[in-house]
Amino acid sequence: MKKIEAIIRPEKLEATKNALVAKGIVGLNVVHVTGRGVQKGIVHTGRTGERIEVDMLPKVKMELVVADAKVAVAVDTICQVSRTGNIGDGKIFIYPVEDAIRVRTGERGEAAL
Amino acid sequence: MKKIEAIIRPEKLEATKNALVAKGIVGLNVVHVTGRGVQKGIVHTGRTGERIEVDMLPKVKMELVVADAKVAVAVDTICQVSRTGNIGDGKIFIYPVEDAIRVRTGERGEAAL
Amino acid sequence: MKKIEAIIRPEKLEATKNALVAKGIVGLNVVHVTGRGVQKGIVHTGRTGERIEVDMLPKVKMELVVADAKVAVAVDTICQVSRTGNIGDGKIFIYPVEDAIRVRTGERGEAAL
Amino acid sequence: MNSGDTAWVLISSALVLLMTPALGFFYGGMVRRKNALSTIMQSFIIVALISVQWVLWGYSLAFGPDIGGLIGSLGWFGLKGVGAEPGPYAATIPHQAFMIFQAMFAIITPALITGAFAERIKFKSMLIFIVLWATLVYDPLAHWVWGNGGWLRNLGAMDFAGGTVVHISSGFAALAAALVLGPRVGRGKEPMEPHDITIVVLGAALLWFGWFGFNAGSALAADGLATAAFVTTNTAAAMAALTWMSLSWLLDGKPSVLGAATGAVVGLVAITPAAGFVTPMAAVIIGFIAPIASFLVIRLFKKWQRADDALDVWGCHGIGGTVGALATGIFATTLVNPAGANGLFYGNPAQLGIQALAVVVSWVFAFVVTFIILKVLDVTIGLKVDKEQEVQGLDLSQHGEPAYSAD
Amino acid sequence: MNSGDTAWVLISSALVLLMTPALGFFYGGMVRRKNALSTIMQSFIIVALISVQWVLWGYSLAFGPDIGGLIGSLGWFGLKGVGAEPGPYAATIPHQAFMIFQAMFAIITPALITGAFAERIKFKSMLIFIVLWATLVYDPLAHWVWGNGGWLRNLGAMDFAGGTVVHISSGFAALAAALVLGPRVGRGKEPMEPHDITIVVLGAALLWFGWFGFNAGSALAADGLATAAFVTTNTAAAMAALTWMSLSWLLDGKPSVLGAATGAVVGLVAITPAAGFVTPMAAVIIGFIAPIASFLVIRLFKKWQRADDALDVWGCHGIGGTVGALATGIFATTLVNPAGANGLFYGNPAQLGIQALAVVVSWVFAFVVTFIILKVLDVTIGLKVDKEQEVQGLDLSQHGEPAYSAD
Amino acid sequence: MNSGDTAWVLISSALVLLMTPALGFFYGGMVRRKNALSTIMQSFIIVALISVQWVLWGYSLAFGPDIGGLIGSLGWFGLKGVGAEPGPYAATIPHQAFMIFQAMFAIITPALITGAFAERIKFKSMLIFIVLWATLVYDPLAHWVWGNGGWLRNLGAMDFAGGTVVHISSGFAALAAALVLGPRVGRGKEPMEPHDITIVVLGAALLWFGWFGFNAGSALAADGLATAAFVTTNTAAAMAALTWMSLSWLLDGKPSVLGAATGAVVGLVAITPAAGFVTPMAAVIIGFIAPIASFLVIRLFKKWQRADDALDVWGCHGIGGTVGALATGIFATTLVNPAGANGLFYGNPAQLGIQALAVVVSWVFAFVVTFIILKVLDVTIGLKVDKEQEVQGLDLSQHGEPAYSAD
Ligand SMILES: Nc1ncnc2c1ncn2[C@@H]1O[C@H](COP(=O)(O)OP(=O)(O)O)[C@@H](O)[C@H]1O
Ligand SMILES: Nc1ncnc2c1ncn2[C@@H]1O[C@H](COP(=O)(O)OP(=O)(O)O)[C@@H](O)[C@H]1O
Ligand SMILES: Nc1ncnc2c1ncn2[C@@H]1O[C@H](COP(=O)(O)OP(=O)(O)O)[C@@H](O)[C@H]1O
Repeated sequence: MKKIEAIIRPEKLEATKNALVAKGIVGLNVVHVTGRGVQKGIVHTGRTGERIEVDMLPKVKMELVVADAKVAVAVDTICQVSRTGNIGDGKIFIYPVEDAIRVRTGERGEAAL
Repeated sequence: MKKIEAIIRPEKLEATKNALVAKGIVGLNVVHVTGRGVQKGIVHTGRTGERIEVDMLPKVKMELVVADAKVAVAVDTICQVSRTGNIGDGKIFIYPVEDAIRVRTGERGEAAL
Repeated sequence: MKKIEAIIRPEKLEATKNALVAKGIVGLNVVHVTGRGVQKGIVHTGRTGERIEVDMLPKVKMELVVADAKVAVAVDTICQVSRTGNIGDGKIFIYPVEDAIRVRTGERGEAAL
Repeated sequence: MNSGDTAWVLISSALVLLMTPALGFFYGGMVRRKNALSTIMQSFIIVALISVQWVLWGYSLAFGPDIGGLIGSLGWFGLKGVGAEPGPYAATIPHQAFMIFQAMFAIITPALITGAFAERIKFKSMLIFIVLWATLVYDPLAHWVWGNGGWLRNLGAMDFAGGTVVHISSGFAALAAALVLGPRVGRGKEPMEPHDITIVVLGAALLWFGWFGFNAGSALAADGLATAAFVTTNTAAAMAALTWMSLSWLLDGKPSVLGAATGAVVGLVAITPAAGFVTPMAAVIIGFIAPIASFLVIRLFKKWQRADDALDVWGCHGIGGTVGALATGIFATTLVNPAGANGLFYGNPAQLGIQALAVVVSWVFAFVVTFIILKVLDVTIGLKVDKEQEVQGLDLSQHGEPAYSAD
Repeated sequence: MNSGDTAWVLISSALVLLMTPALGFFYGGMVRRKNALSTIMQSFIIVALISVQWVLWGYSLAFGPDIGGLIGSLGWFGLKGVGAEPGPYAATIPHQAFMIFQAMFAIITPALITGAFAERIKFKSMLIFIVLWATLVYDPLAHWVWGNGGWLRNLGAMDFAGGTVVHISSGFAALAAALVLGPRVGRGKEPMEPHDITIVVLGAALLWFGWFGFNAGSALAADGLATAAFVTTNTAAAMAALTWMSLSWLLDGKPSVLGAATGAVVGLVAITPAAGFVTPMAAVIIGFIAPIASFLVIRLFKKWQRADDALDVWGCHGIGGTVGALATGIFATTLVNPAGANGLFYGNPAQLGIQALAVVVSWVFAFVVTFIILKVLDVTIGLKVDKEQEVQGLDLSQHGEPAYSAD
Repeated sequence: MNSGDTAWVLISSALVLLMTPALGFFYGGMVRRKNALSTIMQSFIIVALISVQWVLWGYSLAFGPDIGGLIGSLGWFGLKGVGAEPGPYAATIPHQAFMIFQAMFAIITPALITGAFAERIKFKSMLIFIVLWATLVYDPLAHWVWGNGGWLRNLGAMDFAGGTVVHISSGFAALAAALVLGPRVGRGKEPMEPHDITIVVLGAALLWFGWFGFNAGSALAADGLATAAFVTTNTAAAMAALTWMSLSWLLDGKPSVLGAATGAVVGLVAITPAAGFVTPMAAVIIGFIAPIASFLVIRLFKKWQRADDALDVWGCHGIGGTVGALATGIFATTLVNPAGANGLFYGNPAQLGIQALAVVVSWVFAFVVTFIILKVLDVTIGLKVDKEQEVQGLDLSQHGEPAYSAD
């Protein structure tokens, strides 16, 4: 089992989620975050015209734990769907998972997903 | 040390937190997330009666880093308290942790928890 | 590659972020969380003077994935800048990362950071 | 007919109309996020519901031709005969102007009760309850106190703008509701904090604004009496906001904003029956006493877990209205209002007795009839949502709409 | 000159002024978070824009000395000759009071259209459109229906407070706008939920409050007629809120809060042309029919993906205004307003014909001229933001300001 | 006694009352989330505080029997002799109506200053400051300009609704406050963005609405003069909103919503002293000049890090009020108000001199006395919360209540 964390553009969330379902990947969580990367921040405007540089941009983080066999397809799907080709498309990180438990039944491991 | 991520029903948060304290597990963080799983989404109603299917449900994610010895009791406690037996009770995931540092003192490892 | 999760005081975020940039560490995400630790909670006041004990305090969690070589400097910088010396300064946790992918280009590994 | 008086009563009616949605925000900010919209909706829909009830039969029952001092006849059903000419209640304005001004009072009174129901009542049951309550409690009580021929009016009970009819009746109905409904899930164990105190203040501010229509409009003319009521209203609200804030500061170390907003409302409640009968200095005193009474009662009452008067309607309106009605019997003076009577401090202790009688009658009548209506509804269609729905929150379970969405 | 009438028209003007920002909140709560501020801004800035347009040339075009029944002359440009003495439209109030009261109508009408643009129009293009629309659609239509010498007025068309001039014109302009602008990105595929229904209710409540000025103020005096309009206004709004809520309940199982708020507005729209001509019981009927018509039209129309009338302006104002204008021809009675005429039910079927003519003229005129203005703007400066800006949201892309910040 | 005039002054009083909580929202939206409630509270509690101060001694000091042109006596302490009959200031309304209308001005003036304190003042010190300031700055200045016998009034200074008394006094007090308190922690280094611009717009809209009472109510009658003031008020606000928005657009590429809202308020400020003396076209000019002046001053002043006038009170009210007071001396005409005087453009340059004198006197008096009061308080009880409390935010540190909760 691996945990996939994908930080993507908020406007791509809907499409990405749907594409994952199409590939049989349902379970996931979404958190709204603000992120900083190569992409330069955004400028807000004050009332007397002053520039307020905001270095953090709104992004969404999708977190999904999947069986090892599904990692590749999940990563590919996310990349494909949420890519715009412009800086700021985001990152995917993959982490090891030691165990998973379904709260409702106590099932463990991949059965819990 | 392990990191435990428990995605549970928001209404169970209070009780779960209290139960953990009773077992001596104090330190943790809580994030509000929206999650998707087997549980089918929720239907919101528009003003002309149209159904708006929302596939993401509000959940809370508890994150706690605990000494290896406490993993079992934490998992058991969370399962017990936040179980309702209905779909949507949530998941617990366990991850390896390489190190922990207490910002205040610089202490490392389990001493930092 | 490691993932660094630093839970710190919200009021230290701005300074910590800037200090990291100065050390060449740019990419990161920020999530608002509420946390519980040794630090005792906060007391809100009701209108008839009753005490409402809130055990969770607002904190921010910074998440950054960095090359192994940069872990030490990131941790040191965060500790230095966000330390006040009072209980509640927060924790840093370090996790293994198996892979990273840049959504825009498909680059993998440290090249994706 | 006087155009100045008509303008004043019409704008006052608009001001009082605004109070009920304002109440929705005052209450809505105090509940948890998951119940914000349903709480606001309770007030909003009551505006609609009672507006219709009132033009159909409510006005006729309350103010129509008297039947034995107890109730108006249905002679004015559907506003029959209620037209553009002055009616029996005000000589210088159209009868319909008086009718619509009174409509706004009939609307806000049941809306006040919803604070006791908050976060757990079935929407459908609430609608039915409100129509029954308006018809069986509000309309008769309004007739007794304000209707031509009403028995309390004939006894000489004074209630300038609704201390008994509006505040005691809703406050004691709230007490009955709290008892019948039982506590919210988790009450006393989980923190149930107001989810947005800024809109509580918004609501309180709009209530204060609208209350000028409520009290000064009750003069039914733009004259010295309206002005006097305007001044006492503002003074009592101000004094009460300061007093409640100071109490929370003294007893807990911090001046509560929610307390200041609540105090203002309690001051407005307490001055309501007295507004057109007392001096500004009496208003200072009433604005000082009422929040102390409410504060202490709520503080004690909170311990009584069984009765979960979620937003303290009984403490604010029941107690505040009682203080105001009695204070009217103490501070009233014909120097302010020659058409009124003197109170205790102006040499007429009997007035205090009459006021006390009206208070006790209102207590008992509102409590008992409300209790019966609610018990009947509870047994037949059920009052409370089931536990799961309550935990999910009423916004989603009753209306299928979250108040706020993430995007 | 009458001080009561003047007070009433001035306060009514203030009430109607408040309606436009209220509309901003009503609309602003219905859009997604990223467009909240820009939507509120559209209404707010229209208050500023048309206030200036009106005192410069708008008032003169609409109400100035008649030219052939079609338009006012520019003789009153810059309020020349519009002073403190009564003018030709109201004998008991200053001419400027009539002018400023009418200004508020000229402001809210184009603001209503913005609901059709929502979430995708360029701010600059919107400003230009609004000035053109006010000058080329609103001012002439107002002249036809309300101006001395206006041809529809001379035909005997009755529009108490703006069913044709305000609601049909904005509703059919909205239809044209929805067609010219095309749908929002993601429409029909992504959930586009209202981001904050509490401020939708706030907006609806303030609209209801302000509408008393709109309708009862249109009597231009504080008298029995103003009172009658006040009562029908409140009654229709109430009935319509209940009706819409019930429809959503019946058809979907849950009573919609957004529906109740929308229903109230539709009821207010429909009673607008009828307010000073019909009885309260007719208002109950109008308040029952209008939301049913709007509800069904919107439900059917939603399927037509090409026209994305984002916040249902056409369904609410175009249809609601039509129902109201026709209902005026059915329920009007000289018992309520001797200066009016009888409708179908009071023995005068011809009035319904005249009303129908005024309705169709307003439909066609508003739709066609709006369509042309928008097409011209689209070809020249462009109407819609580009896709990236739309996805980012108008708050940031047009104004550089997020509505809400995290800290 | 005239019922129309009385209705108008009473409703105007209610409108002005609403302005102070509205100001709380205007300011509250501009601060960071952690200070939202405390900022709103500052305005709300000042309503309560000054309402009581005014009926006790404030009104008597400001308007009571003159002592040497400098101050009113305490002869009207506790409203002694201020009753239902007309008083010396307005012949057609009850004396108490004039008193309560003026109360609302006395309330909002100190509340305006709180924008300079925002996000760092101790609540307790603020309460004490406000009572002292009302007594030592507002009451005397109001007496000089408006009181019978006041020396500036006797010199012929014209201030229709409070350019000097309200806006210059609060604006220059704000400047002193900014200097004495020093900057907020992190100022100039951290982004300090408004946490909710929607409620800034809500506040601005309610201020605009209430300002009709402020300015048109100052006619103290429902007549042509009130109407004229109503029209100039609306026109200047509108023009100023457009102007400020355009400035931000020109200089930064994007039209600021916060700018439009601020511009409207500055326009309202600037027209305040002129409202009942100038033509609508002069209002267009005033509405054009004032926001340019404020905008530029704020832009320059922002660089001066030492003085952190957090919400630009000095730039908006101090400068806007100054522009308005001087413009009155330029554009005033007896054609609009025969009881006034002509200004420079109508052949009376002397009036501009008198206005300039009143302006400078107000600047100096407000600045110096405020500075002294604040320095004394700073040395004795301390003005600023400590750094930790400031970083935590005033909502929690001063009131123990978060504005918004997560649940
Ligand atoms: N090292 C990192 N650790 C965690 N998140 C990161 C890291 N680098 C970037 N991100 C996230 O990815 C987002 C996009 O990154 P950015 O470098 O701007 O674009 P791109 O990935 O297209 O080069 C950032 O806004 C941030 O949320
Ligand atoms: N694969 C997964 N990865 C991460 N979170 C998941 C995953 N599957 C489910 N979840 C989270 O757990 C919640 C409950 O899961 P669900 O499948 O609906 O119920 P149950 O766990 O009772 O079968 C989801 O709403 C989501 O937040
Ligand atoms: N075991 C833990 N797992 C995850 N987060 C923790 C843990 N312990 C503490 N935290 C986070 O760190 C914050 C500070 O911890 P606390 O124990 O109060 O102070 P300190 O680190 O100074 O001893 C907490 O509010 C919480 O957010």
